[in-house]
Amino acid sequence: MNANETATGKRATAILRSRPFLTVAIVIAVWIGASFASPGFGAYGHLRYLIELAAVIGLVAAGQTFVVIAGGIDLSVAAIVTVSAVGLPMLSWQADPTGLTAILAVLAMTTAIGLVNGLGVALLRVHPMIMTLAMATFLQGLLIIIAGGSAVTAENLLVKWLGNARPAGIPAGILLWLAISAIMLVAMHATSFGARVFALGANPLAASLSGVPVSATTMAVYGISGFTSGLAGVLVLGMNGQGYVGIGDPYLLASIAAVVLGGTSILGGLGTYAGSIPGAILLVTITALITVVNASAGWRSILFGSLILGLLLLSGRESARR
Amino acid sequence: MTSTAPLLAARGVSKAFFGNPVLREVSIALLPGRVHALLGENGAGKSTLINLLSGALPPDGGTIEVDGRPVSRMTPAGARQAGIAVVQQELSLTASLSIAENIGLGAYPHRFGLIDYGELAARAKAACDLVGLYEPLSTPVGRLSLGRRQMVEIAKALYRNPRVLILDEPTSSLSATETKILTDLLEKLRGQGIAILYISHRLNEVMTLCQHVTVLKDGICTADRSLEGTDAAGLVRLMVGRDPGDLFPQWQSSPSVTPAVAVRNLSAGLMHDVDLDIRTGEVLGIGGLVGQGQEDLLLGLYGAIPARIASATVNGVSGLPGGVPKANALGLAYVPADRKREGLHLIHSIVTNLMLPGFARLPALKPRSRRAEREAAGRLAAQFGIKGDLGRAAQALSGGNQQKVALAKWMPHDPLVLLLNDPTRGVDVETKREIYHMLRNFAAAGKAVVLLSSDTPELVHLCDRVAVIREGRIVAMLERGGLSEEAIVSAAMGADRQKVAA
Amino acid sequence: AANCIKGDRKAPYTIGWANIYSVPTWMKQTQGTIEAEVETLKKQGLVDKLVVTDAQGDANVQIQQIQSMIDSDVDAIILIAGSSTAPARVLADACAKGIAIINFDSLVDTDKVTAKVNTDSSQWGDQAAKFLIDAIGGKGKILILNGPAGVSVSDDRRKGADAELKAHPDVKILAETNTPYNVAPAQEAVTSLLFANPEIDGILSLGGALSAGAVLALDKQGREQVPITGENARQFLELWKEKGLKSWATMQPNWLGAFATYVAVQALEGKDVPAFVKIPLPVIDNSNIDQYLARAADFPADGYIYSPYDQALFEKLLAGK
Amino acid sequence: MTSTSAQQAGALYWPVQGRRNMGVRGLFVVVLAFLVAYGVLFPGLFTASGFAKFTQSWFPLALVAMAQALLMLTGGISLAIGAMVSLGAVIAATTMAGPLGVAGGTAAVSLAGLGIGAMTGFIVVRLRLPAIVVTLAGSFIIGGAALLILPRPGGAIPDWLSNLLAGNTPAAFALLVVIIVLWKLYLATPLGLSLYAAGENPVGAYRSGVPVDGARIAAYAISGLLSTGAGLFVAAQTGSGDPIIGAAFTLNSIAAAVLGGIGFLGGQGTMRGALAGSLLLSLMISVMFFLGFTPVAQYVAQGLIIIGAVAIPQLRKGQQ
Ligand SMILES: Nc1ncnc2c1ncn2[C@@H]1O[C@H](COP(=O)(O)OP(=O)(O)OP(=O)(O)O)[C@@H](O)[C@H]1O
Ligand SMILES: Nc1ncnc2c1ncn2[C@@H]1O[C@H](COP(=O)(O)OP(=O)(O)OP(=O)(O)O)[C@@H](O)[C@H]1O
Ligand SMILES: [Mg+2]
Ligand SMILES: [Mg+2]
Repeated sequence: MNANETATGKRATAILRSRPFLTVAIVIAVWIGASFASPGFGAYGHLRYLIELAAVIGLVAAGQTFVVIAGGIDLSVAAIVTVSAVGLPMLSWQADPTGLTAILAVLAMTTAIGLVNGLGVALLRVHPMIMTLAMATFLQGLLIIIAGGSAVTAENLLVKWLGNARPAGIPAGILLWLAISAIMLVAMHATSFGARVFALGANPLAASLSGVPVSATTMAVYGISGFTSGLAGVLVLGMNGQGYVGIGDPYLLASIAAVVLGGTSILGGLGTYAGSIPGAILLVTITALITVVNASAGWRSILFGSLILGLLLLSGRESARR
Repeated sequence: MTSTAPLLAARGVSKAFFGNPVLREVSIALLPGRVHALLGENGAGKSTLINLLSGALPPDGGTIEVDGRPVSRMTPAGARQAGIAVVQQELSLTASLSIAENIGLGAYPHRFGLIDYGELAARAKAACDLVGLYEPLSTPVGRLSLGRRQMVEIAKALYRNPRVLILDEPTSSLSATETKILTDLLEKLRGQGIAILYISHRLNEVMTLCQHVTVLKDGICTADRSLEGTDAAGLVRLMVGRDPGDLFPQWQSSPSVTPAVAVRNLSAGLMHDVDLDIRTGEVLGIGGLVGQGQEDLLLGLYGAIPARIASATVNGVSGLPGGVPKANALGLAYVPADRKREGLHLIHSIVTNLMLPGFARLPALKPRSRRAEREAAGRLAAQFGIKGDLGRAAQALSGGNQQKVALAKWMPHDPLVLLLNDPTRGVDVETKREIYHMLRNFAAAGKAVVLLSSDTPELVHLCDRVAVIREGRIVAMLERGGLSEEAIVSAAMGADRQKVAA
Repeated sequence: AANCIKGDRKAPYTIGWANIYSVPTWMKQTQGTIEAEVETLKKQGLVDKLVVTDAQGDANVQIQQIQSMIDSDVDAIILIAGSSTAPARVLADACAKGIAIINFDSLVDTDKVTAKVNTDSSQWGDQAAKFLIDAIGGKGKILILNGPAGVSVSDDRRKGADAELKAHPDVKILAETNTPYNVAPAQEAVTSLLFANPEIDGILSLGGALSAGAVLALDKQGREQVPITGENARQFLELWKEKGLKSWATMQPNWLGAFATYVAVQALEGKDVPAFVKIPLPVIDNSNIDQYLARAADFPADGYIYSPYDQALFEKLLAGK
Repeated sequence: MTSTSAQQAGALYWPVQGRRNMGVRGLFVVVLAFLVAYGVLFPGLFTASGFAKFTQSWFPLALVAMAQALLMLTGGISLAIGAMVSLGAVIAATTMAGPLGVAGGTAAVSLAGLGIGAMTGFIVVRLRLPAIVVTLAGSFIIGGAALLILPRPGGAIPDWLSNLLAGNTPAAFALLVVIIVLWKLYLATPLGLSLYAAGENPVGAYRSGVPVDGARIAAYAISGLLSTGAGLFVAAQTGSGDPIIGAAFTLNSIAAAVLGGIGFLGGQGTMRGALAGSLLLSLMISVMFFLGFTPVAQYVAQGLIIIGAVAIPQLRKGQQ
């Protein structure tokens, strides 16, 4: 009885001290502070909009979190988002009025791009940074060919629905994010696959000697990253009504920042997507905050950096490794 | 004699990690010209004590004294100036630097502010000669086997011409031959009036080398006395607080004729053209000087490094496994020697470490049950005597306990062939006994064990046969009847080449 | 002869097109006009080759590529600069080699070029401000949307608006933002600004994609559209019509590329070309927007509907009329 | 006595160097092939001015690659390299033509680099915050400062300095040689070699008496100096300042370092590798130009080249 109580107490303090929780607390504190300064900022509609924006970053960060935990990094996510958002309208063929087939086709393509990344990292032993940077470069070349050619307005019902519908008052994008988050968290923390990813990132040599299928796991995480980036591209297309070259650009740094702000170690092996979720929300919140501040571009940039640094000081101690 | 002041001493020092006391009011005094043994089970606090003595950690209470004077804040640099050198249990080497640069690290000779490579080469060479390290000084340490790295670590301590030399399990991955070199050397240094603190789980070494012993149990000093008139059993009694049984189990040889693994003309890494049969029901020892290719033999069989063969069968399937997952599926399991780099995920909890081979083999999307994992890990921990909170990161475990985790994690999978690379490295005597029993029971149950060991008595008392390896070849296959430490050592040295050939 | 021209180069010429970044749609359209012009000039035997580089947005790489063009001895370089200062020195080297240099769109602060061809960014800002202030009746609260900070073009457009804004102290600037010239970031910024500022009377936007983003932001929040300035981005023009906006737009015509190519060849042929060819800002308003939208299908959905051009226009511009 | 000691030094020093070359041999071959290709495609490379221009376009990338490699050797990283380059450029362009003059301007640039670098190092090392986020935040702060100093491209560098550093002189190459020699000297000091130890086995290094924190903070300071120095050179090369000129250097510095075999975990790789990586990135641009690649082909080839430069040596290693 007594022992049970202390165990619960221990778990409670562990949760209270955890990075994801701290990040959530910081987000809420920033929201409260900002709505005192500018009442409109804290309006329900605005916060909902911020979360909708965070959904895109959050989707990209889902794959990125997997990759980073596995000890890699994916620099091709921005290009994949763009390829998805620009490529999808070209696939909207008449036969399927819902548009689902086109979405599935695009997601299959972006997942395949991710798998190629994984192939390069696992089999060619190319450093993830180099492999994914090169992939991003390839995709830029591809974009010169495909972009601007035909109309790229989204005539896809499902895409439009995703970008604009609000079932039960909640934007469909947020619902999509919630669903993907649940799947990702389960895959990460409640399956053997997730455990393999952590093992791979913490010590690839030991993981391999313990029988972890290293190549397959590596390919899978990059495949997931391609998939979630592709999904983010679909969502962002729906929200904007139109895809354009460069639409994915903001999501590279944002996804990495969300992952590390959420407490995942960039060295791999430690972390959780549960941190990247508030990390993404924190990021859009700070961006919105500096947007409404009336100051010169230089000062706004300084303010942005200082906020990140300040929040990091509150939450970001790294424990020693090795 | 006894009135000489201690060169280095700890007076009533205490230390706790995250509120868990590890040392409680421990005192120890190192006298010149004396080899002082520090004994205790895994996790007793030995390494922590020497970290306090060498300034790597500050004590929570108590004082450290050098030449009888308390030092207010000891640091590693200060310790070096005071003539204290440490051979760390977890090696302090940098893989990308050369042997010489590692030996000099933190104490480079310099001229005009630059490292004096001439002086460094000369002094590093002298230190290497003392321990019998003959590799070119420019070799990056990362290319050396664990045993050779251990020698570099020792040379690094000697390079500093210490007055006080602290050795934390220096022989844990050395074979009998290298150990002999080291004990002779320590004997000589003692004669020169150096104070030596010696930690080892190999009690016969302690018996031959040391004059005085301090015993730690759960962070408390339980004995501080002369070794005179004590035998190995007495030492164990001091450590565990009860009468020890025999270290090695009694057993009947019961190998079958059916080989679990049979390879012809295997070449992998340093090994070339090896023919080997591993029979079910036997413990097959692998011996030899360190770094002769023994490890590559195991890794080649395990599918972890590329291997060429003329033919092979593994548990009835022909061909060698093409990769570790396949090897696991065929019932092979491998326990590496370098637990930090190859065996464990130090930043992950002990539970996850213990469960990892399971995660690797179960279907990828199979749901995990944390409770079942905790229970399974708890059972393994109890079986192997792994101490500590299983939810904590493996890096918080003492060296010996880490080794137990690396071995224990395979047990739930009931492997048919265990490939063990120095599995008792750094393991305390009680646990060794348990491991030995387990290995023999394992063999008795009709499975096969390959035991690569640097601990020669282990090979003699535990194995049905011992393959001795030199320069990438099996130079002798000693059967149980002909097993002795001398036979193994001489085969390893190449003394009886003729005899084997005949 | 024109600046930099030594008269020792003979047709057919090799033209180097030093692009800063070829991926955006505006650039792709511009490249299209250049290629069409080159085809025409090839037929006339004046040009035999077009060499294209893409600096991938990096001004330092662009310098290196211009250097390579000099090294391979092209006859003319047409250039959109990645920085208004950085290429100055390498251009001086090119000029000294007698290479015709026509700089358009993003200009370099140097006179060591044959000619610069551009609309007037400052005038752009001025006219936009005039329209907006007029449209909101000389007073009210406005937002200013501008392109990236630290870039001359956006800075010039913004500075151009200053005089008008100062002259109307009743026009209150609620906030200014800098975003890339893209729809999504502008939409995000304006959404937050709308929440923070319940009353907004007008939006001074200095880029077409920015305007589209702003209109979408207003629309998504169900707010009434306000007077807004813009550019000839197809998406914006379509929104204008669809939402019945009170609006005004101008453009940076893509045919600047074709024109620059034309000017380069003219200069090489010994024609005297002015050091600065100022392209009058075409204005789109309610009177002519339908003409633009009628041609919309010929342009990419995320592209720009530029005004028509032909040889006669080029000759007229070059003659300074 | 001295001669035997020198002999011994050589006997240790040169084999050590040789071993370090092994990891980057494949890259060296690729770079050499590109150099040869460049020479064949553009014989003007072997004239004084051709060589000068070629080294000038490589030089700033070489500096930032060194700046990044230095940090990565200690297990750190910086996403603020590009902003530091911009800051160096705007400080140079706003001070040198003014009362401070070239000497004062150079001092200001150096102090800014060392100071900001050391401060970053302090935050990362002493406050134990993850380098990647600290420097990400730093990139916004430093970039903002550059915008405050020079809100739009402008400023000026005295002509003579531009001509000296980036005219038809091999000054850039000479500077690079000096910097490499200084680096070698730094590596030959105990603090320098400690970089590797502090990066790879910080606990062991600390226990060996290495000033681990000091070595890491010093690395950040030097890295800052190299970055703002690259900014100064860019300003001289272009004759003016631009507050966003450095943006692309962040990713390129990392790419060059990783291409050159520098690992993320610290202690892996050599500076010569990073320099070769940066040279490849720079050479690639010119060689593709002279091969007449279209932009699409440039993108595709660029991707293939950087993958190939890493993968081919790896595959050969795997086969052995
Ligand atoms: N950095 C640390 N953080 C937390 N706990 C630690 C740390 N270092 C050691 N411990 C704990 O302190 C205890 C003593 O460890 P120590 O390494 O001193 O044991 P040891 O006697 O050297 O054992 P072994 O024979 O296995 O080397 C162990 O229980 C260990 O888990
Ligand atoms: N002949 C020599 N004898 C002794 N010492 C030398 C000799 N030549 C150079 N040294 C010093 O020894 C140091 C060792 O560093 P080293 O040359 O290994 O740098 P490095 O890391 O290999 O270079 P890089 O990183 O560029 O590959 C050098 O910095 C140098 O100053
Ligand atoms: Mg220990
Ligand atoms: Mg080096």
